[in-house]
Amino acid sequence: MGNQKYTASELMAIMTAKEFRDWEVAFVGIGIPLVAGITAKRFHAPNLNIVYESGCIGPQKYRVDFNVGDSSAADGALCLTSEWRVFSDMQCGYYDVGVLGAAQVDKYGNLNTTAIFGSQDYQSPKVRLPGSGGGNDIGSNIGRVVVMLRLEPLRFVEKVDYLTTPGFLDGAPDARKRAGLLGSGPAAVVTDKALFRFDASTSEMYLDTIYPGVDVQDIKSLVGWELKISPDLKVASEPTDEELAAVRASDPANLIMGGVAARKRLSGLDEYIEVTIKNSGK
Amino acid sequence: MGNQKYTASELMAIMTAKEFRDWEVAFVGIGIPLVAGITAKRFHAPNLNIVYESGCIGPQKYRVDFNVGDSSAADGALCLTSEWRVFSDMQCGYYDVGVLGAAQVDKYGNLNTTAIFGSQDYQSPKVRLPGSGGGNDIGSNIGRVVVMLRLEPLRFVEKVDYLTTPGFLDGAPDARKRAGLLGSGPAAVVTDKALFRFDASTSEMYLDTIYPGVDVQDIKSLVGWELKISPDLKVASEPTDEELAAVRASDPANLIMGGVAARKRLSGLDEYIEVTIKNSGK
Amino acid sequence: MNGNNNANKQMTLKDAIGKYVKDDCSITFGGFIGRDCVAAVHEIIRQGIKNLTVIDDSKTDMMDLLVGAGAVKRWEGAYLGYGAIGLAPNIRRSVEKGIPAKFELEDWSNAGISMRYLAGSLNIPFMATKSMLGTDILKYNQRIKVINDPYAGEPVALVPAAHPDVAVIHVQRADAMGNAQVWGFTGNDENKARAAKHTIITCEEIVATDEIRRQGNMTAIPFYCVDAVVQVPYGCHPQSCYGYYAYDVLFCGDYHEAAKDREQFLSWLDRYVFESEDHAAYCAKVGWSRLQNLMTMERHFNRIPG
Amino acid sequence: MNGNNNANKQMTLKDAIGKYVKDDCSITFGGFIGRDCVAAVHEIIRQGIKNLTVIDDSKTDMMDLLVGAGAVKRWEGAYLGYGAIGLAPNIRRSVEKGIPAKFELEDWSNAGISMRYLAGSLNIPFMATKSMLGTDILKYNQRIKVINDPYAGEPVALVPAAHPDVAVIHVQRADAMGNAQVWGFTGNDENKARAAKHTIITCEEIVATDEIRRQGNMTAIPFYCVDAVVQVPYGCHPQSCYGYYAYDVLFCGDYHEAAKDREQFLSWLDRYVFESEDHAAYCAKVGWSRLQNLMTMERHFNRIPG
Repeated sequence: MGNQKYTASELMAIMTAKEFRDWEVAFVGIGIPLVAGITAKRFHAPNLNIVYESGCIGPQKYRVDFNVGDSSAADGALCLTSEWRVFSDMQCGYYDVGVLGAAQVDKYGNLNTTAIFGSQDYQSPKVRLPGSGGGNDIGSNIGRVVVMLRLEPLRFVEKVDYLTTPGFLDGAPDARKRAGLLGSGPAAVVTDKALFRFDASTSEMYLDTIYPGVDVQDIKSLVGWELKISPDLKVASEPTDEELAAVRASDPANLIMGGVAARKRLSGLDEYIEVTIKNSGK
Repeated sequence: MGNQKYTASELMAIMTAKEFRDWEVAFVGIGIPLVAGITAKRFHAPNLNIVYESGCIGPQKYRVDFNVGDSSAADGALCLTSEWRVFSDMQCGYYDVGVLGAAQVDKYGNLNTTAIFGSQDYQSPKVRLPGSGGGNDIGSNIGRVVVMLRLEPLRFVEKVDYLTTPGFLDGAPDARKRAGLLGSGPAAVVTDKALFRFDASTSEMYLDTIYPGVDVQDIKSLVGWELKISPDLKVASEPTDEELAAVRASDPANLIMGGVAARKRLSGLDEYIEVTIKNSGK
Repeated sequence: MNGNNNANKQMTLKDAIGKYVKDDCSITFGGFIGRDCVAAVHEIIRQGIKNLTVIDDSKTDMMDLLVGAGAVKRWEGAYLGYGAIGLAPNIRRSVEKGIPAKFELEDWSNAGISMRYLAGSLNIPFMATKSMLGTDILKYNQRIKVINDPYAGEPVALVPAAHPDVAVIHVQRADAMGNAQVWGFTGNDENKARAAKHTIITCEEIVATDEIRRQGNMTAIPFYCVDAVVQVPYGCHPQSCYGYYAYDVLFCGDYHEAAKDREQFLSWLDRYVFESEDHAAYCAKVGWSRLQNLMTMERHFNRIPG
Repeated sequence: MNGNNNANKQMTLKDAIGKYVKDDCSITFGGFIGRDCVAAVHEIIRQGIKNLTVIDDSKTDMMDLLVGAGAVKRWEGAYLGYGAIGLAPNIRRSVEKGIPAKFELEDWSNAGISMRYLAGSLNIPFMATKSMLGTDILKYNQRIKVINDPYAGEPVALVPAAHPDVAVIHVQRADAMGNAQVWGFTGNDENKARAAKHTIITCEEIVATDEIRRQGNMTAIPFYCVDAVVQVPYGCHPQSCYGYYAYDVLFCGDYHEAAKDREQFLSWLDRYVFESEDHAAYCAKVGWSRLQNLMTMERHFNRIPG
């Protein structure tokens, strides 16, 4: 991944967008997952309906959200309702796919978004993370869950410090059912270097697709267990110009994917408002 | 109660209306209780807010309701919501007073609106009544409950055939609390001949107020247990012309209080609509 | 449910009832006497569907018709009367005398049934309630379990989730995708639509999806809960539909008088149901000008904005 | 509650917070990041209220401010971050380093907290959920009880009802009587208002009761749940208020940068909270034209009818 014409975040958003199908209902968490949802809706899945935990069902997605409870999450929604209701509808099985970020993932797809203990513990961790939010609920109840996180040291671990969101738990064939969970667990882990899936019999995460120019050994060295590789390992195609245009229009001021640097490049609020409205399609 | 200038139903509605105070929230069941609520609102308690189990809170009460779920129940309401929500709000203790009809009442204020068994049983009763509706819920959860029924043979019984709505159960001092009930039980029973209340220590119903021209012995003969009489038995005052005007304007076509005979007196739907709109105050 | 979403779930009432309401199935109906699914009930009777289990809160006309027509095997519910007009004639004849047949009765309170639908909509097995404690409802209904709550130890009643095969719900406006908007009280509709395996929406008007998006807060039932959308104007008559038409008290009074006699009830059924091809034919018999007057009356009191 | 209803519950923010939010009390806030009670939080900090137990779902700015100001003794909730902008600086500093002080943490999921408030609003002791099973949330939080449900025998988690002393909820419109109307998503507001012992409504606009009656379906919180009504325009800034103003991402970005440093955070607090007499003074510092631009942006996308 050298002198590419796209960023790692853009590639992650595009790879995740491809996990959505038209007419599905997607429950999407905070951050780059939001950009992936808007991209899919503007590109190959115009009838994708996105649900936000604040209580917004099927918004138009004119603009990007910085929080799942910004007023933007409600833009032209088909249904505006309550938080407890959308979580209940999730529990009923009405949502096809969920997308989540995480700080740590283990080989059975369990996620940690609560705390990195380091040499310490839950009460005084090295890094306190935000907590479950709706992540645990998505992982507990939705059939197909897509996880997004960067493949960096100490993120893909044998065992997460704190199990916030259930993947396949201890990997036993009926572990989720025994615990009483409804959803069928994670379907894919999208990173900036590769895409992972889970073995149907062992529930173990394996390398399914590498991105152009990435070396398998580099990936193995970043994973904290003996990673298995798919016998028919795929190589992702380069994002097309159309895909890149769609993902960039989804976050036109680049504030989600570009972070603080992109914020500083803006002349001020007026420019942000202007760029947002211009790219909204409304 | 000979050649009076008012009917028994009108007197019951007026006596019940007096049980409401301004700014209270009243949960009102079907039938004459509805007329009592409208009357109170038009007379001495303009800020009384009525709640209907269909999900209507604080309607204007322009017109009478034949069912608690007629569109009239929603006229200009402060809040239009769901059935389960108003029952839950009742369970939270937000409602001051409830008003209920019944077919049978016993000496501890327990009500039967399910079935008169006669010589038979629950499965094949002499008369099948509508069932609880929201009656049980009102009797279970509201602090002050007013019961309305005619004082007729076999209605005031030692023990109801089927206990639909809890009064003071077996009359033991803590019977309601032991059962897990929240409300404090019935406060008054309004009939066409007298008004009854309950002794704070024994939970037993006693005669509190007789209506003008009614004989205590007549009342005792219609009650199926040895009825106690208040040491300071009151006599209700005759309804005033203003009260009678208010109650009549609440049911201007007289269809609730007058029943089938009143329906037959109407020339048709057009006359009903005309009378309703004329008396609505809107 | 999953895989069930598309741009057009619109169909005729005949097709929707034929497809989802089967002999021996369990069913619930939206509304709360007002906004009742009268047209759908007529169609169920017209199609001769039998052995229904109805799980519901409070019903008047609709259940009296279904029981009189011999379509009901079992009732789990709270209220079967005729409002301020009186007792329900066919219900009484069936329970007291077995005419045309007995049906099984399981008594609940309205809050009890409401909690069964709330549990169903949450997809949890039960809900706690402080209703029905200490009464004969518990004595005759063994499915209500009284426990001491594991936090404070106080008695509380548990009721099991309801999950009928079908919910039929009449609303003011829906789009072809299935988003259903309700004005006025909402009864238990939002929960019934979620608790049922299949949901049929009947509505006064089918509107464009853009019209739905203008007032997303009014969507009580989102598309993903819905299997079929049917436009049936005046689908609640003689009951009321908030913002559209008022309750027809005189029509109900006449029905109530007729239904006291079995033969007269059967004649009523012939005229208004079996000899009416569809709800439009029923409306023609009721009289369009009468329906128009009921609309005029309702809109004197309640108008839906927009 | 009973005896608490009258025509005018309107008061100033200072009086409402002073009357109901006491040292050591438990509290919850409406909204879901959007429609957050920012003005109320500033006033709580301004009045020096301490030892709060906050029981809530997902919070960003507000909790970072309260924790940084040393007002929080305990958190029972699901999310304390800063959305797409990053982690919450004061939260991290407190949990990791005890600056300015540690606070107790009890982790839940958003659905778990939602069910606690639903149970609270129903006045039942607990609610069942299929969330949190099999995870470390259960390990560290002993108040979640896993039982086999008494109907089908499957594992289910029970969560206890939440009943905080105070709920503060910001809405678009309310009347002086306390009827509060919400447009856009509603979060857990309707349940929080019912579960709390006292409820303070802050709003963009106080309207006449007749205006409330025009759209009774929009009343998420009826008068009887409400103790105080306070008009606070732009009361959510820098968060959004549907139909009124958009999220101020750059203001939040600047706050986030500043709050990474304890001294800079304290300067921020001085400038925007302690040296601002009330929310109007805060708004003046933010700049009225900036607020106006956020309103223009929001109304490009969302307009409240009427």
